[in-house]
Amino acid sequence: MSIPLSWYLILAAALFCIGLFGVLSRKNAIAILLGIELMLNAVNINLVAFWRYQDPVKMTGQVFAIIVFAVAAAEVAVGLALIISVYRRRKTVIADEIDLMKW
Amino acid sequence: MTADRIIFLLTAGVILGSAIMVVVTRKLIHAALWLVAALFGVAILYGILQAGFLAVVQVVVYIGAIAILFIFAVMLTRKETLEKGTQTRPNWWLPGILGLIILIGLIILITGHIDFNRTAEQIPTNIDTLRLLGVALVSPDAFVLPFEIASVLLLAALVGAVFVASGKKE
Amino acid sequence: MRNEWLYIGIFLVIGIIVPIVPLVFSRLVAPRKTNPIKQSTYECGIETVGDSWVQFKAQYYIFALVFLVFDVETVFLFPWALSIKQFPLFVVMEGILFISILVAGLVYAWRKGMLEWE
Amino acid sequence: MVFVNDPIKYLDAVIRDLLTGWGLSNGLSTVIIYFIGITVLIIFAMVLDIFLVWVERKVVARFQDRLGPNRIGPFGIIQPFADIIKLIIKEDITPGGADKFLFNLGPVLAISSVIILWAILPISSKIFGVDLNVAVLYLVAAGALGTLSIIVGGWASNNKYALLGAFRMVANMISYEIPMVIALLIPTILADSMSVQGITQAQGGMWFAFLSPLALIIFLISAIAELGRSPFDLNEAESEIVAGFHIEYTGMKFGLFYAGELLHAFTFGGFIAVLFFGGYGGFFGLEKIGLFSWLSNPFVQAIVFLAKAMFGYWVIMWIKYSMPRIRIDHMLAFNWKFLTPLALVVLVNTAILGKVLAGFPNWIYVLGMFSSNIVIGFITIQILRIYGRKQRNTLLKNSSTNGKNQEQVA
Repeated sequence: MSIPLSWYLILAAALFCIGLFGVLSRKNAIAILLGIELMLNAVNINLVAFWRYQDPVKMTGQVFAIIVFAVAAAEVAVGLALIISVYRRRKTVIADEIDLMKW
Repeated sequence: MTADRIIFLLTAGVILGSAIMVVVTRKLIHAALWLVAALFGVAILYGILQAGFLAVVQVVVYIGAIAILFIFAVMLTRKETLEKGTQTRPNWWLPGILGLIILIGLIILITGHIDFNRTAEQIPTNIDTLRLLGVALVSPDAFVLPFEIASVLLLAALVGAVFVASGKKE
Repeated sequence: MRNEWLYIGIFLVIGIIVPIVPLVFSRLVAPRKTNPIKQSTYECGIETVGDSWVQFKAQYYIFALVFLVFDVETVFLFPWALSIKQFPLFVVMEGILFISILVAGLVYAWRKGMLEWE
Repeated sequence: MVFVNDPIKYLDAVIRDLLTGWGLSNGLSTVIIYFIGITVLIIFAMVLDIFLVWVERKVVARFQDRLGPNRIGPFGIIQPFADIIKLIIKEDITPGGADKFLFNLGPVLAISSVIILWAILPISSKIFGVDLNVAVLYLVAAGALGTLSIIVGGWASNNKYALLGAFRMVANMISYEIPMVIALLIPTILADSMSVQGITQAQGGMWFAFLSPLALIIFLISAIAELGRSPFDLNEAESEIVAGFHIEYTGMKFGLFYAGELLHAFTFGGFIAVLFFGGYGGFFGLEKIGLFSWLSNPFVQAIVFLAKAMFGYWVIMWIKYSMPRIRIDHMLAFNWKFLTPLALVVLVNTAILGKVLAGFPNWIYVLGMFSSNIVIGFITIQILRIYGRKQRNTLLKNSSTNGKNQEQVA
C-alpha cells in the first residue's frame, strides 16, 4: 500500500465538490438526489480510508460507512417517493416549480 | 510510480470522470448510469483499501438497489426527462465557483497536513477484518445500538415512503 | 487479501473483453445493409403506435422501494450471521430483534395493500 | 505426481520460474499468471456454455418427446458450433432510435455478470479462481450487474415491449433477490463462513440440504426467478409482450443473451451444489478411509462438482419444461407474502436452534435441524391449505352469483 492517505482525501474532496455542484446547479429533483448520492459516497471514501490508515483493528470507520449506507438507502427511498408523489399531483419534477409550501 | 498508484489513479479518473458526467449530462437516464459507473469505481476503491465487505455491499446496495430505484423513478417521471433544452439552472456558474473554492480550500488543508502523507501498514494476516466487523456490530460494548437504530431508520423510511408513494388521490 | 482483489479486478476486465470478441468478429463478417424498414421498431409486424416510452404503473416503484429497504437490511445481517458462533444466545436475539423490525415494515406494507398488484 | 495433487500450484511454480528466468519481477509475473489462469478458466466456461446449448436442446427435445439435434456430428454434438457460425454471419440490426452504446452494453453485461461468478466457483479444493471471504455476497453483487444489464438493454432498444419486458423482469429479479439473500444467510450461519471453500468444507460430514431442506427449496425457487426461466419467464411472455427485453436484438447479441442465460443456469446449479450438497466434497467422511482416499484428488473432486452442478442444472431445466408461466401479480404476491416470510422464519429457526443445539452430540443436532424444518414446512402447507380453501370458497361464491353469464359463455 504505497498510496498516501492524502490522495484518498483529495479524491473524496473532489467527489464531494462535484456532488455539491450537481445539487446546486440541477433543475430536476431526481438529478439533485443523484448529486447527494455522490456526496455521501465521498464521505464514505473518507471513512474507509481513515479506517485503513489509522488502526484496521478498530472497526469504527467501517461501521460508520455501513450506517451511511443505511442512511443513503433511507434518503433515496423517501426522496424519490416524495418526487413521484409530487409528480403525480403537479406533473413536474423541477425543483423550483415545486412551491406548494411557499404560501 | 508503483502498480498500486497506477491502479488508484485509473480508478480515481473513472470515478471523477463519471461523477462529472452525472452532474452535466442532459439525459437523466444517462446521468443515472454514469452514477452507476462512479459507484462501481468507489467499490473498486474499497477493494484497494482491503474493505472487501464494503466493496460487495457497495455493489449490492448502490448498484443493485439504489441505482435501480433511480432508473425506475426516471422512467416514471418521463415527460420532464425528455424535455429539450437546459437541465441546469440559469445561474449554474455560481455553485460551480463555490464548489471550486471549497475544493481548493480542502486541497490546501489536506496537503498542508503532514500526517496525511503517510502510507498504510499491511494488515496482519492473522486478523480477519470481516469477523471483527461482525463482532463490532453485535457486541454490546461496541455498536449494537447504532446497528438496531439503523433498522429502525430503515423501517421509518419504508413506512414513510410507502405512505407517500401510495398517495391516495384526492 | 490484496491479491484476491487484484484477481477479481483482472477477472472483471477479461470477463468484459471475452464477450466483446464475438461481437467484433460478427461486425467484421456479417453483412450490413440497413434501411428504414429494417431499423423500425418491431411490434408484431404492425406499425409502431405511440411513443416507446410508455407510462408505467407506479406499482413497480413500490416494489422496488420495499426491495431496497429489505436488501439493505438483509445485507447487514451477514456480519451478524458470522458472529453467532462466538457469542452467547443474546446476540442471536439482537439479530432477531433486527429481523422483527424488518418484518414490521413488511406487515405495514402488506396491511396497506401495497403488495397487491392492481 | 505433484501435478496430480495440486495442478494450479504446480503450473504456477513452473510458469513463475520461467517468467522470473526472463528477468521479470515477481509482482509482474503474478499478474501475467493471473491473466493466463483467468483466460483459461473463462475459455473453459465458454466452451462449457457451447456444450450446454446442445444439452439444453437435447433435453428439451426429450421432454417434448422429440429427438432434438441429431444431424451434425454424433448425436448432433456439433450443432451448437453451427448455431454460432450462423449467429456470427447474421446481419446485426440496430433499431433506429436505439441508444447505440447502451444497446451494445446490454448483452455484454448480461454474459459478463455470469462469467465473473466463475471467479469464485470452487471447482475443487485446489482448482478454483479465488477464495473470497465475502464470496456469498459476491454472488448477489454479480446478480445486481445482471439486473442492470436487462434494464440497460430494454431501455436502449427504444421499443415499448422491450422496456415493458425489462421492467417486469427487473421487478421479478429484485423481488426474488430478498428470499435468495436470506436463503444464503442460512449456509453462512451453519458453516460460520462466507467463503465458498469454507462452506464446502463445513459440509464434509453432513450436507446442508439435510440440515435445512427448506432453505434449499427457497434458494432453488429464487434462483430460477433470478434466471428468468419458466415458470418465471414472464419477461419474455411471447403472447403478451412479443419477446421481452431482447426483442430488438439480433445475431450475436441475441446469442450472448441466450448463452448468458444457459451459463447462468449451470452456474446456479453449481452454487446449489456448493451451498447445499457439499460442492466438490461432502462424501460423509468417506474420503478419510484409506480405500477411498482418491476422492480427495482435485481432478476427481472437479468431476464430482461438475456432475453435481449438471444435476442442479438438469433440475432447473426439468422445472422449466414442465411448468406453465405464472402471472406477474401471482408471482410478486408469492414472493412477498409467502417466500420472504417463510425464509425469515427458517432463518430465525436456524439461528436459534443452531445456538441451542450446539452443545449436543452431532446426530441430535442434525436430527433437530432436519425435523424443525419438516415441522415448519408442514405448518406452512397447512396454512396454505386453509388459505387456498378460503380463496376457493370466495371464488365459488362469486361464480354462483353470476353463474348465469358464465354458463352462457361456456
